[in-house]
Amino acid sequence: MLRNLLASRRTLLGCLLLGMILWGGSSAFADPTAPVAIDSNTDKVNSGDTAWMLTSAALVLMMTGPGLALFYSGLVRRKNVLATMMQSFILMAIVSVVWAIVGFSIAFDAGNPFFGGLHFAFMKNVWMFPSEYAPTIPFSTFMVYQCMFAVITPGLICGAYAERMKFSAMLLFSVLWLLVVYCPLAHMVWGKGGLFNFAMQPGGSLKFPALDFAGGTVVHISSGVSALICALVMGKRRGYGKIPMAPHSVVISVIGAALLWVGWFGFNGGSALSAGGGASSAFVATHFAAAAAALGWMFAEWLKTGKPTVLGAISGAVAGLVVITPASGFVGPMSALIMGAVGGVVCFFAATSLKHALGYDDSLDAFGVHGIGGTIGALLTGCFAQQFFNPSVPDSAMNGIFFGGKQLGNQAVATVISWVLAIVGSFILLKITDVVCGLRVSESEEFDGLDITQHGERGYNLEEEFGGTVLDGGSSGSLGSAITGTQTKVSHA
Amino acid sequence: MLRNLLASRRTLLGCLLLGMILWGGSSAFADPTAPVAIDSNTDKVNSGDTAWMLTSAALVLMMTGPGLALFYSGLVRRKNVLATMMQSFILMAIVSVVWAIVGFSIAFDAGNPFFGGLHFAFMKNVWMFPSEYAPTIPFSTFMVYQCMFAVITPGLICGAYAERMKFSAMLLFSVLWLLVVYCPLAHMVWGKGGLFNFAMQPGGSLKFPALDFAGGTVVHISSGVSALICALVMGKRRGYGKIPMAPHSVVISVIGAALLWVGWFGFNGGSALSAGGGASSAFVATHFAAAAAALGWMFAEWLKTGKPTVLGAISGAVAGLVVITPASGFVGPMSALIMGAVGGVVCFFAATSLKHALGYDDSLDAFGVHGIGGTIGALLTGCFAQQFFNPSVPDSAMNGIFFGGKQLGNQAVATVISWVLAIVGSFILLKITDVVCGLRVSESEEFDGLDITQHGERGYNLEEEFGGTVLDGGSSGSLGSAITGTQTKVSHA
Amino acid sequence: MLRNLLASRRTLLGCLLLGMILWGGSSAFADPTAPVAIDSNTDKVNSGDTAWMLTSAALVLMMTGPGLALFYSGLVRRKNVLATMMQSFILMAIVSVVWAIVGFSIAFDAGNPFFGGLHFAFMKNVWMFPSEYAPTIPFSTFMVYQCMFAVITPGLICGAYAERMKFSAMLLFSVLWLLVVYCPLAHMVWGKGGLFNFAMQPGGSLKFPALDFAGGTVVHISSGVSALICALVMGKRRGYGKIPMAPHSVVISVIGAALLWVGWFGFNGGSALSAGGGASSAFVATHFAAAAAALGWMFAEWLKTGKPTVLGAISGAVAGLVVITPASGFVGPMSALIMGAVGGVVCFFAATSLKHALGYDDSLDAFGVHGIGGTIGALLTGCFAQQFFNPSVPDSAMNGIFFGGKQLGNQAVATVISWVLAIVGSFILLKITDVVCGLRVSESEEFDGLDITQHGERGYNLEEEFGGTVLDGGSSGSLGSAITGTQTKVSHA
Amino acid sequence: MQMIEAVIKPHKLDAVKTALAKLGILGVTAVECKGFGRQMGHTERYRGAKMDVGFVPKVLLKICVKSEESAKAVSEIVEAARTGEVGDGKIFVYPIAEVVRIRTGEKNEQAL
Amino acid sequence: MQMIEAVIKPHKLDAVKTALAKLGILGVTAVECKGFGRQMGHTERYRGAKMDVGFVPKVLLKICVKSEESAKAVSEIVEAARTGEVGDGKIFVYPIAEVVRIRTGEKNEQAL
Amino acid sequence: MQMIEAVIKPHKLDAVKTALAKLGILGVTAVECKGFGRQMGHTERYRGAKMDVGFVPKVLLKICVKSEESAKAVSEIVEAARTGEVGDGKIFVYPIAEVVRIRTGEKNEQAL
Ligand SMILES: Nc1ncnc2c1ncn2[C@@H]1O[C@H](COP(=O)(O)OP(=O)(O)O)[C@@H](O)[C@H]1O
Ligand SMILES: Nc1ncnc2c1ncn2[C@@H]1O[C@H](COP(=O)(O)OP(=O)(O)O)[C@@H](O)[C@H]1O
Ligand SMILES: Nc1ncnc2c1ncn2[C@@H]1O[C@H](COP(=O)(O)OP(=O)(O)O)[C@@H](O)[C@H]1O
Repeated sequence: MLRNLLASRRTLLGCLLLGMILWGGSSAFADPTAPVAIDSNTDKVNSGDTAWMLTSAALVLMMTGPGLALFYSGLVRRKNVLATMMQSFILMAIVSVVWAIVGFSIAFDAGNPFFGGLHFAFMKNVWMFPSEYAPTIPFSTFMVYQCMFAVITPGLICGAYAERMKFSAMLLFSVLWLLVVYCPLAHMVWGKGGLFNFAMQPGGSLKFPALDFAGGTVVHISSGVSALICALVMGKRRGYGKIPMAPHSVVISVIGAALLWVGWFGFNGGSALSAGGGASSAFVATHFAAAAAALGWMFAEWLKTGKPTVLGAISGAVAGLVVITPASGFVGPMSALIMGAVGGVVCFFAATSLKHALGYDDSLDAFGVHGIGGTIGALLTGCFAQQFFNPSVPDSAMNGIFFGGKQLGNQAVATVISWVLAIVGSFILLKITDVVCGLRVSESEEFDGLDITQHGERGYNLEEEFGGTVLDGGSSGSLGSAITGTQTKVSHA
Repeated sequence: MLRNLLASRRTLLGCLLLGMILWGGSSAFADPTAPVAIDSNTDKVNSGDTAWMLTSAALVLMMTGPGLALFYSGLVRRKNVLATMMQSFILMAIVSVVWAIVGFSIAFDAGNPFFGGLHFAFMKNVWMFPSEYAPTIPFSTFMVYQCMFAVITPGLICGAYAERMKFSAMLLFSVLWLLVVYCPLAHMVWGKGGLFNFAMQPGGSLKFPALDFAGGTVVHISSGVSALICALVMGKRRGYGKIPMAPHSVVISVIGAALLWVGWFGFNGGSALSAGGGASSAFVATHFAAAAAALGWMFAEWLKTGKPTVLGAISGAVAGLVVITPASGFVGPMSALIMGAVGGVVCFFAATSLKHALGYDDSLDAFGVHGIGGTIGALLTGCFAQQFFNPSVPDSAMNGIFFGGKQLGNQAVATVISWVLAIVGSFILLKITDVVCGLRVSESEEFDGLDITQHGERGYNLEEEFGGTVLDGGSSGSLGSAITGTQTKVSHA
Repeated sequence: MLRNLLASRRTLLGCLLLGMILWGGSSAFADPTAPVAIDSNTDKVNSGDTAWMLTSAALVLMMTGPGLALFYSGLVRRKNVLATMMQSFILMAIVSVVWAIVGFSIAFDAGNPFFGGLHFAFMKNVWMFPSEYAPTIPFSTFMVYQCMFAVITPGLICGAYAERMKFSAMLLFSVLWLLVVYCPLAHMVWGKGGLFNFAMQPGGSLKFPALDFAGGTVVHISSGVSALICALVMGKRRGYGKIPMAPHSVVISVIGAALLWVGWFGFNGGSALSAGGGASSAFVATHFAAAAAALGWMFAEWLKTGKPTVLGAISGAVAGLVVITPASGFVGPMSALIMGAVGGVVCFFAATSLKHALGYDDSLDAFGVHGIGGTIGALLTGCFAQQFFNPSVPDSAMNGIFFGGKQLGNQAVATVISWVLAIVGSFILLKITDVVCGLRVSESEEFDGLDITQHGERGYNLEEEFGGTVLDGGSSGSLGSAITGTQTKVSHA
Repeated sequence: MQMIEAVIKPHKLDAVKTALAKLGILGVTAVECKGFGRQMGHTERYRGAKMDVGFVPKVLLKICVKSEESAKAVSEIVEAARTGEVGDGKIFVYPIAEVVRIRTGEKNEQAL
Repeated sequence: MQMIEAVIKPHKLDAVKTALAKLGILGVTAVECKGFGRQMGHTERYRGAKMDVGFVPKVLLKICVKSEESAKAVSEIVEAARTGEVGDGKIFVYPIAEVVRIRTGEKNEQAL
Repeated sequence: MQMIEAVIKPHKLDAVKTALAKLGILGVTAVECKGFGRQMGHTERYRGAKMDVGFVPKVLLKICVKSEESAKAVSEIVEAARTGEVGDGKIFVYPIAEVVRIRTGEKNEQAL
C-alpha cells in the first residue's frame, strides 16, 4: 500500500517535471503567431459547403454513438455490454462540454507550435462568421465538426481497458487525456502555427510539415498507442487466456462497423471542409480502402485459419478506414485501394499473432487496429500522396515517394512524436488517475460485470418471468388510477 | 357498463360543445390573411439549402424510425417489444398519408390564427417552386420536412400508453390527435397568420409572438402533456409498482438515444430552413445542450442514488435535446449548455421523484421528459434568447430576460395555451376513441403481451429448437424442387 | 455424380454459346458512340449538388449496411444470423473493388447499347472533374454514388438463397452476376448510348427510351427475378414447410426496414444527381409511396388473416419503396401515394399466397418484393409519369397513359428484356458456380447453421456461463502483466 | 427428504414463493421450461406462414423438503399456483437419498 | 409412476413427441440444456483466439408415466431419438412418490 | 445407479467438471437455473424505480453415476464448488431405476 503510494508519488513528481519541461520548451519554439482571422462578413458562407459540413459533423457523431458503442459493446461479454456502451455515450457528453469550455481553444487558437491560446475559451467568438480555417463555412460549424473528432478519439481507447476499468477512473482519465494529449496534438497538426501544420505555418523554421488529412496521427496513433499503454498499465482481464471471452454479440458489432463505415465518409470527406472535388476524392478513397481492407483481412484469415470470419471482415474494414484516414485527401482511388489492402492484412496479423505473441490484453484491439493502422497510414501517406488530388498542398516535393516526392521523412517524424506524446502522456495520466480514484474495479466486481456493479443495470432482461420485487418507486402515489373518476373501459377479447 | 357509457356520452357532449366554442371563437380572431405566396421561379432554389433540408428531413425521419422505435421498445418488457416498435413505425406511414391529404394544409395554409385553409389539401401546389415559408428551397421540401415533425410528435406520446393500448385504438387516437391538436398548434406557431407566429403575422392585434424554433410547444409540450392525459385516463399497467417492469434491453435504448441525438441535428439545425449561420448555431446549441443534460441527469442521479445509470445518461441527453428545441436558433453556445444542464437535472426529478410521488404510470416518461422538458425549454427560451443569433427576430425586445428583453411573458402564454389545448384535446379524443373501439387490451391480453395478442408475432425467437408446427404456408406448391430438373449438387463437407 | 457433371457440362456449353451470340449480336446494334465528355473545369462543380450527392451516396451505402443486413438477418433463424449479415457486408467490400477495377467502366463508359468500354477501368479519369452524366458534381462523386447501387443490388438477391448457400459460392456468383447482369443492364438504362437511355442516346434507331429513375429495372427487377431463379435452382431449405422457420428477431428487421426507408431518400432523391426540385420531388414521392404501401400491406393482411403484423407493415414499406423507385422522379405526390398503396397490396399477395401456391422457397421474399414490386413499378411508371415533374424528359409523349402519354409500351419492353437477362444470366451463372465450387452447404452444415460452419462464429453468446476452453491465443506472451513493474492498484469495494 | 418438482405458470412464481415462505421454506431452484400438454401454444404468422408454437412457457420449481413437510408444501403450492384453467401444471414428488450443502458439507436435514 | 428423463438431440424433439403421442402420452415438459460427453462441441475463432465451446446443446425431456407404461415409452423414445451417431443422449428413469394436477388437485394416475 | 444433482455457482462449472474428469466421469448435463435462498440477488435501478432481482443465476448439473461411485463424486463436487460464501449451492442425490444409452440401447451401467 505504502510502497504503491510512494511509487506513485515518485512517478507523479517525474511527470510534473516532464510536463514543465515540455511546456517550457514549447515557449522556446514559439513564434509570435498572428491570431486566427475571423471574417465578419457572412456573405462568404457557402450553403453547399455548410450543408456538407453539418452533415459530416452529424455523421462523425454517429460514428461514436451508436457506431463505436455498438462495435465495441458487441465484443465484450454480456455482463459488460452497457458499461461499454456507456463509455462511448458519456464521452459524447463530457468531451463536448470540455471542448466548449477550453478544449477547442487549446487546439485551434493560434499559439505556439504545441498549444493554442485561450481566445476561444467558453466559445467566445465561435459564431456564425467564417474563419481562416475554413473560409466558406461558419466558424461554429468548424468548431462543432472538430468537436466530433475530439469525442471519438478517447472513445477509441476504451477498447483497451474494456471490461475492467472503473467508471469514475474512465471519466477522469478521458478528460485529462483530451486536454493533455489530444488537444495539443490537434494543435500541432491542424492548429494555426502548429508544429506539423503545412498549410498555416507563418514561417516557422523548426517545423515538419506533415500530411494528415483527417487524423491518422491526431486520432488514430494517439488513441491506439495510448490504448496499448492502458492495456499494459492496467493488466489483463482476470481469466484472460484461460476462460473463453467470446464476443457476446457479433451481430451488434456488425451494425456498429457498418455505421462506422458510413460515418467515416463524414470523417474523411468532411475534412476537406467544403463540398467539392476534395471531399469527393476523400470519400472515394475512404470507400475503396475500407472495401479492400475488409477483403485483405478476410482472405488473410481464410488462408491462415481456414475460415473467413465475420468479425474478421468487419475488423478489416475498420482497419482500412484507419489506414486511409491521414491519406484520404491526398491519394487517388487505386492508391487507396492498395493502402487498404495492405492495412487489412497487416492489422490482421497485429490483432492476432502479434497480440498473442506479446501477451498484453488489449481487449478489443484498439492498438492492433488504430495504433498499427494509424502508423501504417501515416507512413503510407508519405508513399502515395499526390499533389494532383489536393491543390492546397503547396509543393510537389510533398508528394509520396512513389510519386517523386520526399514526404516520407516528415511523416515519420510526425509519427514518432505522436507515439512519444501518447506513450508519455497516457502513462502519466493513468498513474495520476490511479492515485486519485483507482483504475480497476475489484475482483468480485469484475466477476459480476461492470453493468451491475458500476451502473446498477443489466443490458438484457429477457427472462422476465423470474420476477423479483419492486423496492421503491411507483407505489406511493395514486394519481394514475384516481384522477379519471370512472375507470377506462377495458375491452374483453 | 351502462354507467360508463352514460358518463362517456356526457363527456362527449361536453367535448363537442367545447369544440364548437373553440371553432366559433376562432373565427372571431380571424383576420383576412393573404394566401401563402409561391414563387414559380425555380432559379431561387439554392442547392446548398435544399441539400441541407433534404438531409434534415431524412434525419428527422430517422429519429422516429429507428431512433424512437428503439429508444422506447428497449424500455418495455420483452413481450411488448414489437408492438412498441410498431407504434413508431406505423405512425411513419399513417401520419404521412394524412399529412398529404389534409394535415399539411391545416397547418400551413394561410387561414385564421388557429387553422389553415385547404389550398394545399391533396398536395395541390406543393411542388418544386419555393414558397414564402422558405424562399430558397422547393415548397415540397418544406412540406416533407414538416411531415417528419408531424410523424414523430404523436410517436412521442406512445411512451405513456405503452404496454397496454389496443393497436386499433392507438391508430385512431393518433390520427385524430394529429388533426385536432398537432395541426392547429403548428399553425398557431409556424403557420402564416398563426396566433404565435412572430415572423409572418400580417398585423393581427390579438397576437402573442412566441419564439419556438423547432417545436418546444408544437412538438414537446403538446405530446408530453397529452402523454400525461393518456397515462391518467388509461390507468396503470397491471402490476405496476408491484412486479418489476425492468426494461428488456437498455442496449437497444442506447442505440435509439444516440440516433435521436444525431437526428436532432436535422430537427433543430434544419429548422433554420437553410444552410448557413442559423443552422450552424442551432446545431451547436443542440449538441451542447444534449451533452450538458446527459451529465446533469447522470450526476444528479449519482449523487442521489449512488450509481450513475446508463438509462439515466441517455434519458438526460434526450431531455436536453427537448429543452433546447424551442431555443436552439435563438441562443448562444454557452446559454445552450446551461439550459441543457438545468433540463437534465429537472427532468431527472420529474421522471423519478415526481412521477413516483404522484403515482401515475407514464410507462416510458413521455411526460417527464417531453412535457416537463418542453415547458422548461419554452420558458428558458424567454430567458436566454438573443437577437444576435437570429437576425430574423424583428425586435431586440424579444430577447430573453437575461439579455435585456421581455419575451418571457409571451413564452408563458404560448406554453399555457399549448398545455390547455393538449389537455382538453387529448382527453376528448381519448374518450371518443374509447367509445369507438375501447382503449385498453383485456387483462389476459396485457398479460400475454401485445406482440402476440395484437400482432400475432414474437420479437425474439431465440430458442429455435423447440419446434412447433407449420399450419399453413409453404407446403402446397412444389415448384421449388421440381422445375430445375436435376437436383442441384450438394457438396459434402 | 458423373451424370450431374455431364449435365453441367452440357449446360455450360449452352451458356457459352448463348453468351457469344449475345455479345456478337450486340456489336450489330453498336452505333459509334462519342466518348463520355469530361469537363476539366472544376468551377462548374456546385457545392450544394455535391453535398447532396455525397450525402446520398452515404445513405445508399447505409441501406446495405446496416439496413439490408439487419432486415434480412432478422428474418433468418438464429444459427444463420451472422452469415446473412456477412452476405451484405462482404458485398460492400467485394463489389466496390470490382467496381473500381472494371465494373464502373462497363456500365458507364460509352460503348454499344449493351456494354460500355474500358476507358474508366482502374478508375482512370474518374477524378474531381465533372462529367456529362452530371455536370455540376465531380465525376468521382457520380462514380461512387453509382457504386453504392452496384453494392446493394446483388445484396438483394441474398434473400432468396439465405440459410443454405456456401459462402464461397455466394462470393463467386455475386461477382459474376455483377459483371454479366448488373453492369450491362445499368449500361442499357443509364449508360451513354444505352439501349433504353432516353437522355443520352445519340440517334440510335433500335432504341426503346424507358423511364427508370432510380433503378426499377436495373436494381429491382434484375435482383428480384434473379432471386427467383436462385430459389428454384438451389431448391428449398431442408424442412421447409414442415418445421417452423420463424424469424429469429423481427426486432432487428424493423431497425433494418426503417434504415432502408431513410436510406432510400438517397437512393431515389440522389438519382436527380443534383439538389433541387427534382431531388425534392423524388424524395416526396418516395416517402408517400412507402407510407401508403406499409398501410396497404398491413390492412390487406388485417382483412385477410385478422391480425396486422409488424413484419407485414415493414415489408409493405419496402415494397412501396421498390415500386416507386423507377417512377420517383417522374410522378407527383398523389400518384406516388396511389402507386405505393397498389404495390403494398400486390406484394402482400405475391409474398404470401403466390409463393405458397407455387411452392418455391424464396426464403426472405426477394422475388415477391423486389421482382414483383419492381415489375409493377416499371409498368406503373408508364401510367403515372408526368413531364411536369421532370423537365429533362424530352417529350410529353413519354407521359404515362393516365396523363396523355404512351410510355407504357417502352416500359413493358424494358421490363421484359430485364426479366430475360436476369433469368438467363442467373441460371447460367448459378450453373457455372455450381461446377466451380458447389452451391449448397451439406445437409449437416445446413442443420448446424451457416454461422458456425461457414464462419466459425456464433451470433449471440448470451449464456456465457457455460465456459469452454481457450485452445490458442492470449496465453503465450506475458507482456500484459510484466511490463508495468508494480501492479496497478485495485480498489476494493 | 423429498424433492418436490412443480411445473407452474410463470406468473404464479411469486405467489408460490410467498406461500412457501410462510411455511419457512426459502430455498428454491427455478428453471425455465416449455410445457406440452392440454393447454395449447399460440399461433404466429410471418409473411403468411402460419405456425403453431406448440409449447407453453412454464417454470419448473425444485424444492427440497423434509418428508414430513412434503404434504403441506404440496398442498400450499397447489393452492397458490391454481387459476382453475387448463395448463396450471403438475407437481411431482421424488424420494431423495441424500442432500449436501456445498458451503459447509452439512448433510441431509441440516443441509436444507 | 415413474419419471422418464431423456436427454436428446434438439432436432429429434418433434420425432419423440410424435412417438409418445402414438402411445397416448401428451404431457411433456422440456428444458434446454447443455450436454458434456463423448460428443464434442465445435470450435470458434474470434480475432485469432481459438476457443472450444465444450458443450453441445441438448433438450432434456421430462415425461411422467404410469410404471407399467414406462418400458414401452422408453423403447419408443430410443427408437425415435436415435441417429446412431455419438451424442444421441441418455434416458434416466426415476421412481416417483406422488403426482398432483394443480388445476384439480387430482392425485397420481388421475393426475397424468 | 444414482443421479447427482448439484446446484452450483456458474463460475465453478469448470472446476467441477475437471474434478469429475479426474474420477473418470465425463458425462454431465447442465441446465441454467435461478436460485432463491440465503444468497440475495442484486439491486437494479431504472429511472428511479429500484428493484430487487430476487434470484441468483446458478447452474444445475446432473451427473448419473454408479451407486458405489456416488459418495466419492459428491465429495469431489463439494470440494471443487466451494467458495465458503453463502450461495455455494446444494447437492441432491436421487435413486435411479434405469439408464439407457439411446445410440446403442445399452442399459444401466453399460450406458454410462
Ligand atoms: N406426463 C407429464 N410429464 C411431465 N410433464 C407434464 C406431464 N403432463 C403435463 N405436464 C406439464 O404440465 C403442464 C400442464 O399440463 P396441461 O395438460 O396443459 O394442463 P393441466 O395440468 O391443467 O391438465 C404441461 O404444460 C407440462 O409442462
Ligand atoms: N453420466 C451422465 N450423467 C448425465 N448426463 C449424461 C451422462 N452421460 C452423458 N450424459 C448426457 O448425454 C449426452 C450424450 O452423451 P454422449 O457421451 O455425448 O453420447 P452417447 O450418449 O451417444 O454415448 C451428453 O451430451 C450429456 O448431456
Ligand atoms: N430447499 C431447496 N430446494 C431446492 N434448491 C435449494 C434449496 N435450498 C437452496 N437451494 C438452492 O441452492 C442455492 C444456494 O442456497 P443458499 O441458501 O443461497 O446458500 P447455501 O447453500 O450456501 O446455504 C439456492 O440459490 C438454490 O438454488
